[in-house]
Amino acid sequence: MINNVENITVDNLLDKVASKMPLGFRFVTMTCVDCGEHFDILYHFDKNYELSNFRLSLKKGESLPSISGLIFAALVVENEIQDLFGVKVTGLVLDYEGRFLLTETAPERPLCRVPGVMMVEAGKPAEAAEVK
Amino acid sequence: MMDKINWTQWIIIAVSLVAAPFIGALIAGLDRKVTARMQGRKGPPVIQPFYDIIKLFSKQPVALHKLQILYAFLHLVFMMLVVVFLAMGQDLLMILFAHAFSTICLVLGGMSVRSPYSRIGSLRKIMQMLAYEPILILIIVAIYLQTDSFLASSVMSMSKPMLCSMPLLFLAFLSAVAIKLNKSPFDVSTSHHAHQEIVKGITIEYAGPYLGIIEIAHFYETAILFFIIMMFWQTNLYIGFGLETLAFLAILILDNTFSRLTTTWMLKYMWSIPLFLSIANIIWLWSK
Amino acid sequence: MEIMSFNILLAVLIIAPVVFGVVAYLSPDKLRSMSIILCSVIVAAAGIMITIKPNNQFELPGSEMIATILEVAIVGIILYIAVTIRNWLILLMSLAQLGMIIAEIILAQTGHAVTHSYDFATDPLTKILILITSIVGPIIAVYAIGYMKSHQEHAPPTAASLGQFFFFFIAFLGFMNGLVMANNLKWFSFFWEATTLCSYMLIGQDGGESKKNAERALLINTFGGLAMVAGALWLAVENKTESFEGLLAAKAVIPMVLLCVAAFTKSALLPFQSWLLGAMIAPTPVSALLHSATMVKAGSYLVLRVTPGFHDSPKVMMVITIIGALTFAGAALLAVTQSNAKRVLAYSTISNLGLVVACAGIGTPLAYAAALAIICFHAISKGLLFLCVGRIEQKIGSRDIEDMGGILYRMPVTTSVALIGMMSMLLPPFGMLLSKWMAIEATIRSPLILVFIILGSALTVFFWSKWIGRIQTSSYHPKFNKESIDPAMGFSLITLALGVLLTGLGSMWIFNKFFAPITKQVFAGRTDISDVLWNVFNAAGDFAAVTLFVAVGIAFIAYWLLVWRRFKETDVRLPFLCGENAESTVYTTSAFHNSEGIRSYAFRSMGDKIENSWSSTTYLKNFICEKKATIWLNIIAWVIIIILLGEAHLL
Amino acid sequence: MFTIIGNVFKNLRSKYATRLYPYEVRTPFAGARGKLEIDPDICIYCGICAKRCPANAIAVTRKPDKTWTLDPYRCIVCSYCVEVCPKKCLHMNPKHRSQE
Amino acid sequence: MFNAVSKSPWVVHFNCNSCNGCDIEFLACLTPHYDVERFGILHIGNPKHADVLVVTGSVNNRNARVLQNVYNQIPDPKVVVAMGVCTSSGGVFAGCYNILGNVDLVIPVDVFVPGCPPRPEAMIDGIVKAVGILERKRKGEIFPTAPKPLCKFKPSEEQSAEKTAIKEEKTV
Amino acid sequence: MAKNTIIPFGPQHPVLPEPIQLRLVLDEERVVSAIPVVGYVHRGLEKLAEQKDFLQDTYLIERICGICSFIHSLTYSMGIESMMGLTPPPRAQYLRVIWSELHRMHSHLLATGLLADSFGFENLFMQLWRTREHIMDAMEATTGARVLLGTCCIGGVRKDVSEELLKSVLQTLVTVEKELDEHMPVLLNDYSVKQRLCGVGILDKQVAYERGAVGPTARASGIAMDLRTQGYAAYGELDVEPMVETDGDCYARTKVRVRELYQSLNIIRQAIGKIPSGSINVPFKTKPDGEVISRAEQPRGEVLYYLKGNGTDMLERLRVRTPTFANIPPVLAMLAGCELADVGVIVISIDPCISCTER
Ligand code: NFV
Ligand code: SF4
Ligand code: SF4
Ligand code: SF4
Repeated sequence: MINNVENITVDNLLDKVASKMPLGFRFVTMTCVDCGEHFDILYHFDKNYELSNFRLSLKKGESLPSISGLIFAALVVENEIQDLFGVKVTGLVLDYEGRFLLTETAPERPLCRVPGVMMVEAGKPAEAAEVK
Repeated sequence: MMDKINWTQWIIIAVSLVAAPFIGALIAGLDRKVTARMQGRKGPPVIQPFYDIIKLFSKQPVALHKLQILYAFLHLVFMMLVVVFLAMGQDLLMILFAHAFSTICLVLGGMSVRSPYSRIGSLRKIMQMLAYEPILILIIVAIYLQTDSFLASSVMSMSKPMLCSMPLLFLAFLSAVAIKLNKSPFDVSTSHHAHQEIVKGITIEYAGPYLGIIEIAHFYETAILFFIIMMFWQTNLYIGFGLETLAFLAILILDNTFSRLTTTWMLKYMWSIPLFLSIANIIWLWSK
Repeated sequence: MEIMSFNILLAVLIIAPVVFGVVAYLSPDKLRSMSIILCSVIVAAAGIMITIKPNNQFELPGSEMIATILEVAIVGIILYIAVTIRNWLILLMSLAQLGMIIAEIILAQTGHAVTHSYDFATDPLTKILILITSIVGPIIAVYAIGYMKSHQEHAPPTAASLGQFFFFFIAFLGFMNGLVMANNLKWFSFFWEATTLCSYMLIGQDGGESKKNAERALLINTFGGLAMVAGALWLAVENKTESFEGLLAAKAVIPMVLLCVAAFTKSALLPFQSWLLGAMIAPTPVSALLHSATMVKAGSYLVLRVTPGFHDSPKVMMVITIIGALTFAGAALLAVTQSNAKRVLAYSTISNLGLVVACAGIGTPLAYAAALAIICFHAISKGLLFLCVGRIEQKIGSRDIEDMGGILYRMPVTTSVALIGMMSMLLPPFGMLLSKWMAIEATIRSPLILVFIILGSALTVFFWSKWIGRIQTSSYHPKFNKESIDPAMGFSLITLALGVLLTGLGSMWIFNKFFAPITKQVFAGRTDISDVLWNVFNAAGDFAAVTLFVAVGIAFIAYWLLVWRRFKETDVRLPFLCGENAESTVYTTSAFHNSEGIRSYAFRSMGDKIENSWSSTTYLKNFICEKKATIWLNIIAWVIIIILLGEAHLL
Repeated sequence: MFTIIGNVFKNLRSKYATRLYPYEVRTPFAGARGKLEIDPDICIYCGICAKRCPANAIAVTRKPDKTWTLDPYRCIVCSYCVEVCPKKCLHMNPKHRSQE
Repeated sequence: MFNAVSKSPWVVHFNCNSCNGCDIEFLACLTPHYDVERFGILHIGNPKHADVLVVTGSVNNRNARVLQNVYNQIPDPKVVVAMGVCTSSGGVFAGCYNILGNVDLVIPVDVFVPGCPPRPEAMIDGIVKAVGILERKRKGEIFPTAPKPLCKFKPSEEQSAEKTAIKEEKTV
Repeated sequence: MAKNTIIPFGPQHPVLPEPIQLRLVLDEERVVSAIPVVGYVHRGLEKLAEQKDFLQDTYLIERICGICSFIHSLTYSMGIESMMGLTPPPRAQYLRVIWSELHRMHSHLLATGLLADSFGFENLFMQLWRTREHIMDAMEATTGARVLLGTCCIGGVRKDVSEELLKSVLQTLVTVEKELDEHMPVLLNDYSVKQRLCGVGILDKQVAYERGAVGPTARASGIAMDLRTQGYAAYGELDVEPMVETDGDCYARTKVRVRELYQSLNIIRQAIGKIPSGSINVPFKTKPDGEVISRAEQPRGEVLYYLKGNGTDMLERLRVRTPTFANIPPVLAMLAGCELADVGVIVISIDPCISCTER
């Protein structure tokens, strides 16, 4: 479904990413998906409107080396992933320490799936407001 | 000397002190109305500034600390003093000083608070002063060259309209007025309605009645500036009034056709073209 | 009341400080303070007494000889210093100086008769300077007692002893008094060199780095000394006179110009300003006394002394005026770029001295009166400001203006006093403004000068208001801190502040009562000069002064009634920080920048961390750089000086 | 410089563009989504609208009595409910809510 | 006097959490076609000068304190106008993890303007209403947070007594 | 020497229409460093989208941002459609193009207007927004809403537009074009505007590429990149060229927008000329399953949706990478060394949309 996916590992991540830029690829973004046991982290690159992706599967609890040293633009999205998924990203150029989008009062790791709980009740129905 | 003031002069002083802010407010109201019309809007009523002032005085008096407000008072009082001096036809330099100190008080008030935006605005205000003050002084020099006197009242003794002998200075003066009224492209230190990178700049920390005081001082200032414009055609009040209208429109058009430029640009501009014009005018007068 | 004759007063004024200086040098700490205070009282009393006495003259039998010996001695000392510090330029110049003195002696021996005149005299101009020296001087001396106590604790090991410091400090008062009263150029040169020496020793007080700056001061001032001796020699050879009286009578342009160059060095006008800036390394009382209130005034005094005779050399006068005006504007411009408080003060001093010289150069009565007024008001205000800065510096450990935010709360007394001092430099109704007003009105006929003066005034306002803005910046405090001040310092600060306030508030009155008559006296019998502005100015000034008082009074009363009394703590708001103000009512007094009462300038920033906002003041970095501007200004000034010399030669 | 001046004078000459809203009300566009209205008599209280509403703005009860409640302070005026209602008893009134 | 307060409401606008829909509609109110300056309204940008706080969007964890600060900096009397359903309930975002909810959780609100986004006309209505409240607040009246009435409908058969009356019955 | 000035620029700042804080360190008025502090508009919409069904999500997704809402729902729909293998009918595709371009026009007018406001040209702001109002009217007439159109749905569009309405849209475009002809010279040639825009906030091509700039920001730096040329929706049948400038300063960015305004005019005209008749959506029964990336050209640049479905009503993951998100690192490069007065101008010149960025 997604074309041009190459699986990579934490160890060769930096090399792989570094090899992309000289080929004229533009860093588009990263996507993190919680797959239960592990996170799928996708790195999207673009050249001539053609996406090419890396897929890194990261075990929960493992930390992710930052590519922001190679590609400054990754800084924002890495900070976001660190916030929303609780993935520790190491070596960030500018580390917001998990306070990029969220504050102390916000829930932690909101985008992680909690096993068992698939859906939180989204919003209250109108009666709730009425009762109040 | 105080004892030498007769009762007519007292009345003149009183009337001008009362009338000046009204005139200033009216001009401000017209300004807003005409600006709106220039932008294709209906705009507020002409007496809007009066509503604003009354409203400001009915607000809670909040401030950052007490010292700040003293400067607002001084700002107003010095402005009023300028009006008194003008009404008395006093020494022009003294008038200029009083005016400058009024502004300085505003600056000091802005700088007395620990608010970065206010302080940046104040510094820019000083830059503005640096930009327009030489022109004002040169106007005084020009008047002196023609009348051999520093007295404001001596202007009336000139037989020909001032504009005839100082046309270039008049143009330069219009730039100065635009700065004083914080009009584009010179609205760097504060500005009335535009959204600025330093928010409200120098007046940002004044609120409620204290802002009202500053606004009133601004009305005084507006009245003073327009009075000076009128003085450029001192021989005929109607023409003077016409001149004033023209100047008013010119400044509004300037405001509406320019973006806000930077402080650096302002300094460079004011120290080149208007200053050059003024000096040219002075040299011309000098050689006459 | 002839309790003390003029001669005795004169002697007291000149000799007593030197004697007390020696006492101070020899005695232990306690006694030293006592002797300084005693000396201060005596000098102040004598100074006041001599001013209320009518003008008088004094001739010392054999003074020629004494003066020459003293002069040779002092040049010898300088020579010696030059040798020890191995500065060949100074050596060369003092040798030349010595040569000229000897030439003069030889001339006298070979029967080249020189008309004698009295040696010392008082006249209104002298009296003003005596008043300054003997009132402001002692006050600063008292301050120095307190200041030096803690200064010496932190001074580097290379520093000279307190005894030596106070010797030169006190003795200087005597030299200064002698200098202003001397009519004979020999005496004048002696005192001139003596003040140079004092200045040198005091600048180098702390040893190390300061020695270098002292050396520069010595170098430049020796150059001035050289010019002065050359002038005297010329005068003696060509015009057969060696007194100011003779000089004025003979209208000798070249000596006058040479004397003026000497004056420029001492007053640190452009292009000689560098030594005064270097001198700021000295302990603050020194800066206050020598380098702003008194010694540097010797230069402008000299110009004021010699110029009234030269109205028929308008070109020379014009060039002098231009140098003054250039200095006024240039130094103000440089002051804008400075954040070091003492350097700002130094530049401001230079700037004001420039204005005095410019006024002297204009030479109309109004300008002359303005010059007198500036000398007087400036001395008090600037002395006060230096004292304040010294105290602030000792307290906060920095002389950077940027570090002075919030001191209004920490040291309310000193800061208020400093505020008074600064306001007196630029706000009505204080005297400085008045003088500037006069200066502008007086220069109206020479547009070039006027442009300089306008620019200078604008820039002056700029740097002062920046500074005032910085030190009064504060947050809301329910109560002010209690400030503990060393009694000696406190006394000086308060007296001077009162002085500033009183002279400031009464500036118009003082002007009409003192400066105007003096000027009239100076210009008495001069029909070639008329000053139409004079009367107008007086009338306008009166009206302005009265209304100003009324207005400011109204403002204060209204403020007190409407705001001060009614202001509630609940009306306090935090500053606008784009809505990200951090917690407000946390009171801390720990680290310096947090001793701000309500921590209102804190905001939340990256990663929710609380940070303090800060706004620095502008130093026009985009427009000017001190170094480059200095070079350009110096070049211009040198060109003008060369023109001046050429002009003088042609006449 | 002064490139906009023609426009300025044009504006000065011509009437302002302002619609004097509270005094003169413009007729809304046909089909504008102003506010959601229901014809309670046609409604069968099936609750489909309530289930589909992306903002949970509708509550439908059948017991104890039939009510259809809209929280206008929750409704995002998307008209999705109008689309899904089997009885087509919902419709969008082109007037906006505070204009009643 | 002259009801001056209601004739010169100066507005500060804080975009809390909005999707910009309400924001741009509010800005559109300033522009020639709507021109709220007719009512003396100035978009002043500085809470210290403002009388009216216009909020768009719901409150989230980070901006709650900002909203609070902005509100506190406005001198009394002041009113708050909440534009859009986000402000009144969180709108479509209710239930997002970072949304705290309606604006009146943090500051008292005087007028809620429903709609997503409300039309400029609706916003003008809201501000005009708020301005009336402003004047009354100056006189010392105290206002509770504005209500958010529900629209409740019942089949009209059941309403035997008044058949037509209840088209839109309002309850709090 | 003097300490540097440290100020927060935002979140509540009149120049910034949206809350973002730039922690500025200034030397006098020159920016030494700028650090963005975000999270003021973070809602957590990605999570909520996983909790609503994929049809409701259309409306939720629209509300990521009120300025570029239509293209959001369009991209989302395209993603779901490709997951489910649907092809919307051609009329729907054309309508999508028309609305997209109307949106782009209103967004560009808005952005340039705000830009004018940020450098203090109030009048220009008013005039541009006045022109924009015509487009808003056109949108309201065709869809029923001014801002959040709510007309894009999975499988097509929800609402057909009658021929008359399309004609009236053309009519509107004539007015708009006339007014654009009047205002665009001001934006492009006025002395004072040029003073504020030319040479300010320069982003050179290399930096733009390295920092991943997109949209007008990238195009102004000489990177020819416009996803519309890839021919999604009906763009394939229309004439679309990326508008490229090379200077990379605020002026170039404005110029790109101005040219795109005319381009959009042109595209809408083409589309209205070519629009076929027929149905406007396709029915479907399937549920989204699998992973897909969907991209489209927003007014501010490329938006990327990553969608992951699992065959149920709920999506498993929905991730949005909006153009402003990609443009934040470039804007930091532009800010370094600029004047305080230009900070607002530079930030607005990339036309930031924080609510898109933070979702
Ligand atoms: N264009 C656009 Fe968006 C999107 N996606 C983005 O930054 O406006 Ni609110
Ligand atoms: S879907 Fe229609 S019929 Fe069913 S409850 Fe809602 S409005 Fe009534
Ligand atoms: S219009 Fe939309 S939000 Fe409103 S009730 Fe219907 S479905 Fe819900
Ligand atoms: S109410 Fe609607 S338009 Fe307004 S901010 Fe909320 S979602 Fe956006």
